[in-house]
Amino acid sequence: MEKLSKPPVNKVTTLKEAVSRFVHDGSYVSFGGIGDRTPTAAIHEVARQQKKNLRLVSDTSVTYVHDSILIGLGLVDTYEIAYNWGGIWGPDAVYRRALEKSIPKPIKIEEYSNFSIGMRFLAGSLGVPFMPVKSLLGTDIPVHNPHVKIMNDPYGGEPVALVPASHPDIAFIHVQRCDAIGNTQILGHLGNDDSLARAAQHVVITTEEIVPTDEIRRNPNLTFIPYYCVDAVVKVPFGSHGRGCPYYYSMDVPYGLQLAETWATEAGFNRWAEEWIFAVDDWEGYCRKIGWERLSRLAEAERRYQQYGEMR
Amino acid sequence: MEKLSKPPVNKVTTLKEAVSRFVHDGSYVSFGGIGDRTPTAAIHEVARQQKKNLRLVSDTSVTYVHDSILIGLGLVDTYEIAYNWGGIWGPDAVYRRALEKSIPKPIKIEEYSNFSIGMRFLAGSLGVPFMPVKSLLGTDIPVHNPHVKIMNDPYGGEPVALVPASHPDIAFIHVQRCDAIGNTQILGHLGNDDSLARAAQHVVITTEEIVPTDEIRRNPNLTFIPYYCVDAVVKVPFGSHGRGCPYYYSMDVPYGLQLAETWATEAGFNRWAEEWIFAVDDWEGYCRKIGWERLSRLAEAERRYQQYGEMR
Amino acid sequence: MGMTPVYAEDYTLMELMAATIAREFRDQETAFVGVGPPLIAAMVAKLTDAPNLTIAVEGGTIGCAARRLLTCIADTTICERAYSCGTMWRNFGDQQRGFYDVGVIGGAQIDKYGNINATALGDYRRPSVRVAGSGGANDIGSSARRYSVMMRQEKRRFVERVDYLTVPGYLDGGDARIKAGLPGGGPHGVITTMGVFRFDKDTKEMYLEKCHPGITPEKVKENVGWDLKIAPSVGTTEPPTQEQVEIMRILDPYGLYLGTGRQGMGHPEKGFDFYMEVLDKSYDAMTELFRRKGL
Amino acid sequence: MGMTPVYAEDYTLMELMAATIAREFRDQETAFVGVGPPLIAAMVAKLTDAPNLTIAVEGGTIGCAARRLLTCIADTTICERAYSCGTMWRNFGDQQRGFYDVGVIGGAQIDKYGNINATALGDYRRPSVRVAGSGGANDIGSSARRYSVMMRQEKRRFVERVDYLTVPGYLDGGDARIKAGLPGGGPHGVITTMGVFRFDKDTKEMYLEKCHPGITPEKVKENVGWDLKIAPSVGTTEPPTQEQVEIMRILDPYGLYLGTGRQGMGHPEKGFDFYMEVLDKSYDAMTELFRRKGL
Repeated sequence: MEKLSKPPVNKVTTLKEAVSRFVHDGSYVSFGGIGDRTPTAAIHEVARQQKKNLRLVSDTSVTYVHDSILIGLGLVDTYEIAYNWGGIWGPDAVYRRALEKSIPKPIKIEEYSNFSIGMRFLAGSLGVPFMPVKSLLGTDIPVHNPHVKIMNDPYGGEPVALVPASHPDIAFIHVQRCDAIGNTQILGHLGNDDSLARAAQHVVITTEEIVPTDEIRRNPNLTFIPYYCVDAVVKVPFGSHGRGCPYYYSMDVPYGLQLAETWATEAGFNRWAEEWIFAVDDWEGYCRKIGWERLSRLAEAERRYQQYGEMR
Repeated sequence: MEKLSKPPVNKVTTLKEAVSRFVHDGSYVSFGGIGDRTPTAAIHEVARQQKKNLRLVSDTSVTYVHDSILIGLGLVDTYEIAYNWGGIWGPDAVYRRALEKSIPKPIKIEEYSNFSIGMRFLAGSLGVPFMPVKSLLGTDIPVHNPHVKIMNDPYGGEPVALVPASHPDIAFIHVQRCDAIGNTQILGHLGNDDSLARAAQHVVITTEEIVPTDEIRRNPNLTFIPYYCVDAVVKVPFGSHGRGCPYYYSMDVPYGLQLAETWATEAGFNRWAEEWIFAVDDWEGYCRKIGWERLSRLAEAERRYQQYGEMR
Repeated sequence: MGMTPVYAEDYTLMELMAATIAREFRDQETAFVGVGPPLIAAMVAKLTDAPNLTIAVEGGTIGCAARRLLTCIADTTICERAYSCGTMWRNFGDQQRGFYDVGVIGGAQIDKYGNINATALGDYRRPSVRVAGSGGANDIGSSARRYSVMMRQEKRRFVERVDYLTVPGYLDGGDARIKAGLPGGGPHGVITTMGVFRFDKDTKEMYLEKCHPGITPEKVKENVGWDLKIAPSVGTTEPPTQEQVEIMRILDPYGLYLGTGRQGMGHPEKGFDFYMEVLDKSYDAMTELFRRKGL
Repeated sequence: MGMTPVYAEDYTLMELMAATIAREFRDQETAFVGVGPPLIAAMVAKLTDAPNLTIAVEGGTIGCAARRLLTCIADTTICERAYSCGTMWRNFGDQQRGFYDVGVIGGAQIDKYGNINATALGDYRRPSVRVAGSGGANDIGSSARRYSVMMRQEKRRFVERVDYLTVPGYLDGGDARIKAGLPGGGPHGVITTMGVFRFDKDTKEMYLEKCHPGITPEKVKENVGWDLKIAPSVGTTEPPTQEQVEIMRILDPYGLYLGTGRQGMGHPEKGFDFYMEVLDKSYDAMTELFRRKGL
């Protein structure tokens, strides 16, 4: 049994360093969050460093801020996915082009549902090889995905589907707060991040704030990811911009609506990537380009309506 | 599929009423908590109402406040258990008499480990028939417990143990706070209560405090049991006395040490049960008998050292 | 409550659909709801006939009572005043366990046994149109005690057999669902741009129950790809009430979900200011609405 | 750190055992620790050579740094200043996944391959002595990367083959553990009232590595039920340092774990006042100790 626990040492680094250290050509990568708390800054950095032949796994990927950026740049070979779409922002032209026309290149799809991807991460987090689910039965998902196995439950005899544990080489998770050694607190909906952090071999936390460990200890019930899962901590304010971060800033709805137009053509997507990813040095450059006033208005909007621990 | 969700209505009742409504002769019962937050008041009431032929399931049962009370009174037929002992309070003479000498009557034991009981509740909570575990392999536990099945993982081919979902008819869980419809917040260690509440068919929450729903909404990340799992809410301050309740009161170490002497003989146990269970009307009667001064000193002791949300 | 409902005079087709979906929820139920119009419909239900409806969503939140424009099932808004914020997998697990009474989903194609395609039109490996994939739809379809479907009525969407079966309806009909091991009760209704459909108790085949005002059964049949059965006495869909429409226009004041509001908000110069303004107005209006309803 | 340790002159056997167990932990490791002396030993390690040792326990807490008398692995005390309070199953799951470097457990019987009986002596269905059962011991034994065992040295407890195999050691020796599918590395050491035992790298048979001061290998052999192998150059157990003993006496000032303190605290009249006093004194002394250590 390989040593998996990461030491309780200062892990603060830069996104550039974390991506270059943990993502390699061919890596199996997962970006956490669920709509909100999408680790968009990390995705931009992976794109900027042009990591290739990636295998990605996600429950739900929200277009314009998530996996489609890497798909559009031709960096993805295999995609294990339940849902890739824009929600209120509308359809995902990049994903459609990739799957309908192999633009910019063909990708291999392994289809699941949100719950069964969640169960793959749960199995991974528990160190068991699979989880049984009652989803997927009777559908075409197992027909096209040989990793889903149907068996008869040895207790009651009824059919049950098995899905295999997922162990990404590296997971990026964006959160509201953690300490320098990686004890991570998440506020609001968690998605599958509690499981993903444990299932992955390595974890990079990007965080709105780094707080003292004593601040973590005040609310031990909010620590959903213990430091021993975490390899690196990177302070990235507004690291989910586009999407929101509960209690910190609201979703930027107009941002995605504009991108929906830009990404509608291949040339538009490439132009966008050139301008917003490759022509900026890092996420701070991106934030400057978006404009700090806009970002601070998104933060203000969220704070007006809710703060954690308060009722309005 | 039977309707399982409980309505969002005022569920406040008495322990007498909750026990008589949900526990019957032959019921499959689980008492939650883990050391702390043992639902001792509920156990006393089940004993007081002399519910018979019970089947119990626990991960760890802490003697003097837990399952052994019902075992000693001859109310238990079958016991699914990982650990039954007194910890710092020492060995459990009642349990030894039952298993070594069938006093007061023989009980059927189904042995698990703490983790595998946890996995039975997790499977139950998820509505799947079983969970795979890497515990129990190679030992005598599956030899004597036919419900543990060893299979080869269809993915990697290695042996894995399966444990069956547990669905108690009724679970009692003692907590720090909930609202009148049953939204339940737990502070400190949770044990397996998040899973148990979902695995059981019915749930009675005994609680130190009943708070307004708006107070629950202030900290939605602390609501580990949603109201729809909950059938009844009973306010029972000091409902875990003997053991502690994090942030509310400390363990009463001398209590259990004294009981260790009393329970050492069958006659001693019976005398104790007569005096402390049958001769009092309810948990309030028990508290009066223990003494409110003692209880309030236990609360003071805990508050001196920690309060949730504060660092000292 | 015994009172004759006051129906709206002026409403859009999307509002009619949302109002009809809203009637699929009952008071005191738990609902597992997806993004978009279904979420608006659930909120309409909660603010009218089903004040004790509990809305759970995929992000991990339970008991939504947000007083802002809802932009997603996992946006910052949905946490506001929730009973519980937890994990995605727990909410789906609660559904698989049987805690969710009703779900609402959409799809790209549906067939006569209510099976849904939310993945790909044409050949799966080389689709003519690729869509989002299951997301939580398969899970709702597998495990919700019952669920309803929202669809556009088009012949290429209502087909004898879906190109790719993403979400289990009644599979091949009869007891096929039970034999497959699916715990949930299956589809309860399909609400389209033309009418309302239900399923035969025994064969599980979809039939037309009601037509929307101005639509005939013949018109519906023209937009269905199999020989559709019609209820013996086909009814007319109940129009939205004045109150339902009023509430929808507070929940979605610029038609982001139920109209064409996304165009204004996506404007490169004015979109952001407009969005900020919508958030504020929406908060004030919804706070007032919730207060009025005592929620 | 390069300094010659100052050994205690005056210590009890239990203190020697606890100090020896404390040396099984290394700095920056994660430890999964059970109730009683192992927990004291882990705290001693943390307050001496392993300040960055993380202690996880079954109740669901991770990163214990409590400054009060520890009465249980799931008492109110253990939450104090913890990194995280969560579920029991997650902590065990983290162990099964491989996050815990070291565990410490006890038992009623052990055999030559380090298998432990924590369930029943004699016939399982009609035991002569029934004990607590696995609890988390089986899980630690199955999945901790390595674990150590604390035992009383008695012939009836050190047997050729345990009456009931509760916790997997090396099973039948050799690679039997791996073949059984167990993920953890197996037992690393056994610390008893007489000495320290390790396991042969290939056969996995237990052998005597060190004797406690004053104990001979012959004496140990007399208290083992099989033909015990002895290390070629059997050593003597390192005594506790002055600091270790000092810290133990702060952690367990009245010998609740390491002595006979339970008698005083169980006194029907004076026990409760005594307990309250112990809590207060312990809090003050430990707060000072943690401050001194910068923890």
